[in-house]
Amino acid sequence: MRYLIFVVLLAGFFGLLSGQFHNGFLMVVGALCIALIALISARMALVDEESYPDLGTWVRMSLYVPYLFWQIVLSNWDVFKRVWDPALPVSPQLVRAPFSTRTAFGTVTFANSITLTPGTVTIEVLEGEFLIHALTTEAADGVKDGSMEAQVKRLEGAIK
Amino acid sequence: MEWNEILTAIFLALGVLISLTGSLGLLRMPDFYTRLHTAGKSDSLAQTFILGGLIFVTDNWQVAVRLLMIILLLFFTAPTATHAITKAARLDGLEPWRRG
Amino acid sequence: MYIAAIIALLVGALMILVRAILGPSAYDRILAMNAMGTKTVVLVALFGFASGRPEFLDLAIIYALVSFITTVAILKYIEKGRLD
Amino acid sequence: MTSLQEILLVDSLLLVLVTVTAVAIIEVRSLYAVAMLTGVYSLLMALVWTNMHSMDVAFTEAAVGGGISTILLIGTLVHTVRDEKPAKRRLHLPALLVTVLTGGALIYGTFDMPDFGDPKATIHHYRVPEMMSQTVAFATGRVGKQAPPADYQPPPRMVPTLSAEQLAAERRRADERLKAGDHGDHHLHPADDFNGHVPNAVTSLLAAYRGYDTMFETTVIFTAGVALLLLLRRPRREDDEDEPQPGSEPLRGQVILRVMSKLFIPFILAFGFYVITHGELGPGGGFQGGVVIATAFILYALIYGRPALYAVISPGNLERLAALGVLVYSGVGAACLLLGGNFLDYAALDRASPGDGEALGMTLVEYGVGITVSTVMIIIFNQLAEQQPKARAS
Repeated sequence: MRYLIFVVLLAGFFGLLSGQFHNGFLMVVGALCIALIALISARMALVDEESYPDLGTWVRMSLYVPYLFWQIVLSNWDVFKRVWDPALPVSPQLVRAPFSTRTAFGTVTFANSITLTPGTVTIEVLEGEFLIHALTTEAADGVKDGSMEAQVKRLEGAIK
Repeated sequence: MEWNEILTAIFLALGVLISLTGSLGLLRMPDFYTRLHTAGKSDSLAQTFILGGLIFVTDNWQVAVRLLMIILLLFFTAPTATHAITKAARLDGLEPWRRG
Repeated sequence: MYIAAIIALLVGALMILVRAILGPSAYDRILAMNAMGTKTVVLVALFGFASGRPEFLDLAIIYALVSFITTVAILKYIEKGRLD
Repeated sequence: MTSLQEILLVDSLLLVLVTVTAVAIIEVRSLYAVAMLTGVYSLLMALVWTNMHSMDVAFTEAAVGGGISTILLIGTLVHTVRDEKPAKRRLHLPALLVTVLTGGALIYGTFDMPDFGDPKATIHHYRVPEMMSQTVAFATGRVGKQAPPADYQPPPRMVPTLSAEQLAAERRRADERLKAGDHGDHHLHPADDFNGHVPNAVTSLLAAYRGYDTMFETTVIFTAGVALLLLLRRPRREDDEDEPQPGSEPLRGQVILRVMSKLFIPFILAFGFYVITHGELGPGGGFQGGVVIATAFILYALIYGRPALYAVISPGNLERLAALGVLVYSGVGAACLLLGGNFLDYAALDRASPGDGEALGMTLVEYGVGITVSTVMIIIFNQLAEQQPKARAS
């Protein structure tokens, strides 16, 4: 099942790039390429629950992305104001923020979301907590209040 | 100008403004860790605006798909790259700057 | 419109370049290189649209896909002192 | 449309950026910083090529400069030190003289060149209008050969293989099919000249017109790989296997990098294969695609360690594949010869439909190039990574 999603994703990527659906020759070559990539990926053991989660997660991802995008816009506005401010009002600090995501994919999504929102960068993923560099105190508090974590947990879905 | 060109122009202007802010931040911020905040991330929003804005002026689905693809890919790879640099810097013993 | 955006972004690239040359630490330079990579993606797309040949976008995809590998290599070099 | 002044402004900005970076690369003493600045330089050069519309060169610059060259530079840093020795600064008069003279001669040479953007320049006549008109990708919605501009006169030395009537009939047929909605099948165009079937003029130049040249370029890359193996390979000993090599274990505690690379390696591979497969349709081809594929393998080696890479593909197989790529290229040439054509005359592969033959031949050749380039890149990375870092200890 996981492998099927993987191959569909890969074939979709290749097909969208190519777009030559009427050209039989290129379609055959494309199918051979997909098969070869699937073989290489199997040999490398790339396809597992860490990187290619179940279908449900991908579906819920489409809800998560708009939320994340809005967060990015909001915090960009904050950084925007500070960069143009002559006084440069920043108070950088290192903070540790606990996380309780269960899956590796969820943890990575969470960590990357923190990095994507300006004002906070995930430096390290430790046991059960992130080491975060925050540009301002407000940004640091923003991570710890847990609203983004709740969204990521929704992305992970029910416990299996 | 057609409506879609105006829309694109607005998006481009927004994107360029954000991008310039990021570049300015890269110059103004006091140390590496603070520069990260402006450089890597403002750019990811800026490229979303610029590439997203370009979608309005193309009537070719393959171009639109490529633009969307680039936006999506950068949303995955940009934070990964930022994380890798930061971690390398920390391992190398670069200390964060503190005010005062 | 496109040209105006390109010129503005090139000015931004100049600022990044100043940071890349000033440093002071190697990581500032890596960061500048990374920022320049994102700029290049956008600029390539804009060049393509400005000249009416949007197939330039394939080039932007390459950068979007592979540019983060350099940073992985740097991390590995710092952590292990070697690349394998 | 964009005016000449705007283009000049963009060009001058790019020139300033590139020059400043180049000077910085020479001046900065930290090799680590130089590696990064080289990356910036390569990014800027890709922009310069893009600005000049030389897509394939920009593509190569992107594929090589975007990932692999900086990695290889860092690999070189492993074997040396992080800082250059401070150089003695003194004026070397003969060197200055030679540089000034060469620069002056080059600038003097540009006086003979046509003005920038001059429509009367030779480059805008001769074969170029026809070739440009067939370099159309998906952007126009009409993949395949387009008719040359209405006022275009083919140069007298070029004799089409079909007569004028045959050519006109073929063109009419193609246009009818296009009108009927049969877009993009680039094989329906007539074999009126050496590159009548390949939308990307650069690929047809490289693979057909300059096919020998490209074949020997592939051989040069193969030779470079062999030479590097001979120079850098550690002598293998019997007890080498069970002795754990320092630093060869995977990166630990890197959940982000591990998950993301697992997610991305297949897509990088897919993009590399796409570039090779569609080399005749859009920018790119075997060289660029091969480098992208190699990047995916190198990323795997970076995350999981080189032994893991060897478990996926053994060094011996890598070397065999590198040779196989050259063999594929020359083999296609030989097949054309056996089927009654000239060496690398792809039309001979499919007499009934020469266009399909050319498409098949070029795709095969691109794959040959791609196999050699990607495996040689991986070999270079492996050899750089393998040697013990001696210089660093001192």
